[in-house]
Amino acid sequence: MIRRITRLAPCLALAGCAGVQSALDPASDQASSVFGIWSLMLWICGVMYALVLAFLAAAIWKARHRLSGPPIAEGQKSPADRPLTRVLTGWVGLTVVGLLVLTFGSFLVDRQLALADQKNAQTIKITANQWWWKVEYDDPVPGRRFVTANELHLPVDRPARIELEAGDVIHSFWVPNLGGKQDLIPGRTNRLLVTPRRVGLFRGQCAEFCGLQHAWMALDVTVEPQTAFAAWAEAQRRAPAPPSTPEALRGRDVFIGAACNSCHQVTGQPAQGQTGPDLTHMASRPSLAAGARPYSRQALDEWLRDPQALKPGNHMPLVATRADERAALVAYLDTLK
Amino acid sequence: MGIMASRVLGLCAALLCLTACQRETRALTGEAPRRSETPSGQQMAGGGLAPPPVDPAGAAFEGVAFEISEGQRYYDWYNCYGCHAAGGGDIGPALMDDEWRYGSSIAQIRASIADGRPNGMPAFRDKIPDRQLWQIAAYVRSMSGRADKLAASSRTDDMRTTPPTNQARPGPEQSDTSGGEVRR
Amino acid sequence: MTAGQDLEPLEDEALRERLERVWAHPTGWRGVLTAVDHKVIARRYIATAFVFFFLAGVLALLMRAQLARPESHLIGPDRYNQLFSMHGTTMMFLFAVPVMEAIAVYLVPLMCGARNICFPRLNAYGYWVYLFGGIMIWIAFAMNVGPETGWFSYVPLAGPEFSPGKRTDFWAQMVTFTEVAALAVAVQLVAQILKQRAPGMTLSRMPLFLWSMLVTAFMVIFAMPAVMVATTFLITDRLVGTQFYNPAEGGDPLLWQHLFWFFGHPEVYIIFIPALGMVSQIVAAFSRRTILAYPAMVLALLANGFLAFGLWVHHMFATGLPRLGDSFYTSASMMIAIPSGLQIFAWIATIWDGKPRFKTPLLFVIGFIVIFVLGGLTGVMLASVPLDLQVHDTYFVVAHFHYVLIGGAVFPLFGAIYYWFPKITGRLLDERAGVWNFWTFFVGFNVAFFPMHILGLLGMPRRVYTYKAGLGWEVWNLISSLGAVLIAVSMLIFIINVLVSLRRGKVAGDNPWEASSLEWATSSPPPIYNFLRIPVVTGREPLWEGDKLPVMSGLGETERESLCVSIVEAEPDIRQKSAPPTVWPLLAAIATTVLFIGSIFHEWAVVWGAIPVAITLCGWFWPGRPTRKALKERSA
Amino acid sequence: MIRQRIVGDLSHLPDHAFGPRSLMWWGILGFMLIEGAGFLLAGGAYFFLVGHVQPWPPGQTPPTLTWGIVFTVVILLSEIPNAWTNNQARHYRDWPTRIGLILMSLAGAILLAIRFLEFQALNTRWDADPYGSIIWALMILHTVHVVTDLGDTLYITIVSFIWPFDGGEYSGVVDNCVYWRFVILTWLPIGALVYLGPRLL
Repeated sequence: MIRRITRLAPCLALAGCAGVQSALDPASDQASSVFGIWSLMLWICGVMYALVLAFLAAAIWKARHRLSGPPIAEGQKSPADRPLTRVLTGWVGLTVVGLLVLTFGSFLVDRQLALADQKNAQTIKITANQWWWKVEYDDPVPGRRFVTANELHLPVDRPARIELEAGDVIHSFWVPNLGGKQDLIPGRTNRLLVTPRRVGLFRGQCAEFCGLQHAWMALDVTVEPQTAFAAWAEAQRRAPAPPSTPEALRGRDVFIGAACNSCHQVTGQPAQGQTGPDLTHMASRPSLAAGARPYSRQALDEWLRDPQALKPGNHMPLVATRADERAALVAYLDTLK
Repeated sequence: MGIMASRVLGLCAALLCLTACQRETRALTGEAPRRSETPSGQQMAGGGLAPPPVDPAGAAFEGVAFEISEGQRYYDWYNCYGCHAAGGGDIGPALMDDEWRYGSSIAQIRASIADGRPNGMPAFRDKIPDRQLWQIAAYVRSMSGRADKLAASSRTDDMRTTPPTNQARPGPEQSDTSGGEVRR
Repeated sequence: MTAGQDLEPLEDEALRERLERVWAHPTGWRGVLTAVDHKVIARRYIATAFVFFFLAGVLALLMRAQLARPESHLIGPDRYNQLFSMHGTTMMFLFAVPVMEAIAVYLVPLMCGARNICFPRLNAYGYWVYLFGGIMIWIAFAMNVGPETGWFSYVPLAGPEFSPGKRTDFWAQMVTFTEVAALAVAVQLVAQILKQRAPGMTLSRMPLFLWSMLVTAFMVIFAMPAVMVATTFLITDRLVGTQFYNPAEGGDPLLWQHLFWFFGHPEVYIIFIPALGMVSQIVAAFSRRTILAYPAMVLALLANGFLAFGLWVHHMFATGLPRLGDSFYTSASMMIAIPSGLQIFAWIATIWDGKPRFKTPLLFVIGFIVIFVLGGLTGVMLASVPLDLQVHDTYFVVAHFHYVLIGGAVFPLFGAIYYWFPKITGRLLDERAGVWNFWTFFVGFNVAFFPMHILGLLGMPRRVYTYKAGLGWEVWNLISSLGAVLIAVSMLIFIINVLVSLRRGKVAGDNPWEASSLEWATSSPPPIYNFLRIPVVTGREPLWEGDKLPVMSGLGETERESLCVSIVEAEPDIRQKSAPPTVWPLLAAIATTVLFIGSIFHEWAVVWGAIPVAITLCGWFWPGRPTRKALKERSA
Repeated sequence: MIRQRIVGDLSHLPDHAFGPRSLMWWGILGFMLIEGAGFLLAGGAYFFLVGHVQPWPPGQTPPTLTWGIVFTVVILLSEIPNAWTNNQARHYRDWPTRIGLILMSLAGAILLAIRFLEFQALNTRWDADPYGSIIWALMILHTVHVVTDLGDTLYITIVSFIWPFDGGEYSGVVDNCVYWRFVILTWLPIGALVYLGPRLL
């Protein structure tokens, strides 16, 4: 039933609401179900609202010439008392029916979400930190597990079971096109099931206030065909090609020698820091600093020149203070594809 | 009389304002504090120059709640835990006991972290940016109860291994317990 | 004088003189500091609450300025976080709840036909504590120690590790201040409404405003302790290192959320239910018809109050609680729409069947219906778990609760101000300015907040200090900011109207609206003793019952007294002494303030600070009569 | 000015009454409701934490029973002078009421002394873990009520010796007795949570 309503819904003037971060442009089973209940709600509530406004308008219109006379106190029965009381009863009945429909619909959708098919699901663990996302792809074979940050790739038509944990404070994982949000709470593990049905680029964003840079804590989501996903995952498992230009080589030395590797990890390099985002393939990601800027060499240079200018309050220290060091560092980081 | 009283009150309010504002400042910048990098000339055991016990740059960090809390984070991130644990000491000496071989001022603690000390304390000058050195020093000072009690936080959201930091009380100054570390 | 006798003007004059002597109060500064008259306290309360309202409104304007453009650098994240935290905190704790209680403090004794509120000194104390708490948090904010973690301060973000310094402590202690004040008023309202009504005002003859305040007072009593417990745990976590919210030690951040929302959801109804009472009074007065289905209306109020305690989990659907429990809260949350819907219908039906005069107060009520119903319907949407998971913590929710709180509480409040202003000041607010005030507010409100629904659905989370360009949010944000400017214009009109009308408004007379409840039976503004003689009630609309008001004489004419009645039937029972003016509540409030602020900095302040509090309380209750010894000497 | 018609005279009414007829009783009831709600929520928090901290108590010995039992016995016994005082006040007996008040002040002071010993024997610290935190919180919460009522009783006792009693003061004594009963009754669940909870849960 809800599916049918989903199909009817586009006749609402919501066509202009497509977007990479929109609840009105569902791209997964879960988001579609929610969109269905949204449409149902919109219809029922819309009708109720129209009824109230119509009654109010009628009451005001009716009153336009009856302005004098003594007030009607309690006990002096007005002739309209009885019919109005009856209509009132009817109105309450109507409210109850409307709410029952909505409660039932909501319950159905909720059940549908809870009982969704999890066969063949890809398990992904996401840990939220101030203010970035750590994304770990699980695999039965330990060697095939890999880690990335601030980007999520999902194969289309395959359910993804996302396990959500928090590293510091409460965050909330939310990719509107793919479904509802789920909080990440220290000391707990929450789960979210997503079955993407449409290929595309989407954007998620932290939805629970988490401190200074709550606004710039985004996640780039790519839903892609199975094969493309497999290729991407394979590339993620490999260490990036070693730097070849002298500048990039020097940049690597800066990376290893300076503070970078205390927090960041690059597979294949003596950089095992765990407290900052994994940088193994950072240059292949769509954006920088959890969605703060689209990735480019120039943006990277800007970011390193003063991380606090772009995201004031974030925990990335100013490491490369000299311009030549920074240039080398940018050259090296840009090779991490 | 009334004017006097109101002046005194005004002065108190202004002072209160200043101290509070400083304690609560959140300098959201990565810049290292400006300071004169001229060592005072005291030679430390194991090389390096003893820093002056007072450094104007330290004022922007010690007793500032935000900097101490940032220092607490970086203390963890740069793995000070590895040797000093949560302050109780392990491979490295305890930091919460208010015994200081190399001085207890923030500048001296910063210098200990930056330049390293004999018997195993490495130099972190190249590994930790200057601002973070100051922040960690501010935090380390707070562990022994030397920082402003109102700026230190009570605990972290980890397993409790030490009493609340903001309840710690500084002991009597014990600059030198293991004998002759500072060569005059 | 025998019963049933008509009165001569001369006797009235003599009685008036006697009452004025008995209820005399100091003037000048002493009068200001020692006042215990409920009308004086309430006037201050209302004015203070409106000052906070406008201050928080300025904060909102600043936020809208920042959000008008994407990636704006007008305000940094640190300042912005303080802005929205202060905005929410001020609006909820320092404006909405206090202003509703303030209006009740003014009106409830009058509607009850009483000479003063039942505990006059507690009343004064409550106001001072509220004032000092509000001043404290605003000074802290000005000194960069303002709250930064939002009005619901989730741990661990508000805990000792992630909110360094004293900012959150000031916030938590401000909550304590306002709770103490709110609870003081709530206790008085319960005692006043149950015990000190006019003779003959049985429960079934009580004006709906009294019913709404009774329900509200009970809700305050049961809801506020939850936030007291929550913030006390928070402060001790931050100050002495208790482990309530530390997940690593087995504490749980969700404990905070449960405690907070167990208070936080009823809180919304604590703001909203008084507004329902105001609407009922205004609709009846301007439709010149008693409210349709009075028993159902009373039941609806009770149901609202009762159900409001069963909804708190719908703020926590995204935290991953068990699904079955969630469904229970869905149905409970939807159910609350039934009593609200019933009341809306009854009001419209009353207008329909009445003889309405569309003055400004009624305009605000109509605006209330139009806006609030929309907010209520989005509330129904939010009750659905799956839909809530999409729009929770987005601008959709921001839109929803502004529709509910501004539409549901502030519009009725403005209606109430226009309605009762003549009673309080003796002068009418200007009607033309009122109409302008209404239309600019109504239009500005919808322009500012309707687009937020769309923003939420388009994926904009709340509490972001800026947002990325290119997500389709720019236009809606800009429109919203423009709407905010229009609201500001409306507020300016209101302020000017109030200031001008205070001096040059039309003189109101006792009952300018020909309304029916007891507060209109006395002069405007009422004398300090409220009523020359205690009015007796014979029906639900006392002033519409006949042209002569039945009264009872002999109360409070030789010393300050008020009347206690039996609870259900309102039979006169006891002449209760009423406290004279005194400075002790102020001193007690100062001592309390010292204790509360001290305990932000040092845990032992709770112990040492209790000593001055105890001393001031002794002074407060010290009997103002001759001692045993003096009596003996006198008799000798 | 609306015209008035006198239908009765109120000057003959009494100026005080006991129990639910008295205004102050309702005020005190209001505060008891507030505090009761606070106790209830603290108890709720206790059980919430029990669900998270296993075993309960985590690694400590439960609070030593000795002083807890003494406190419980004494506070239960204190109901005897309390009820007696209540009765004397309701009958407007001057000296017996005063003696009752003195007895109640003594009872409060003794209880506080025992409470001090109880705190010594809780066998946990407030900052050790959530178990310690909530135990301390419950104990302090109840102690505050003992202290408050002791202060109130002392105050009334002093007043009773300096000023002549009138009906309102007798009513106040009765209200104070009601409040003390509340302090006794709330101790039962709180004591159970503090002393029995760690042993049974």
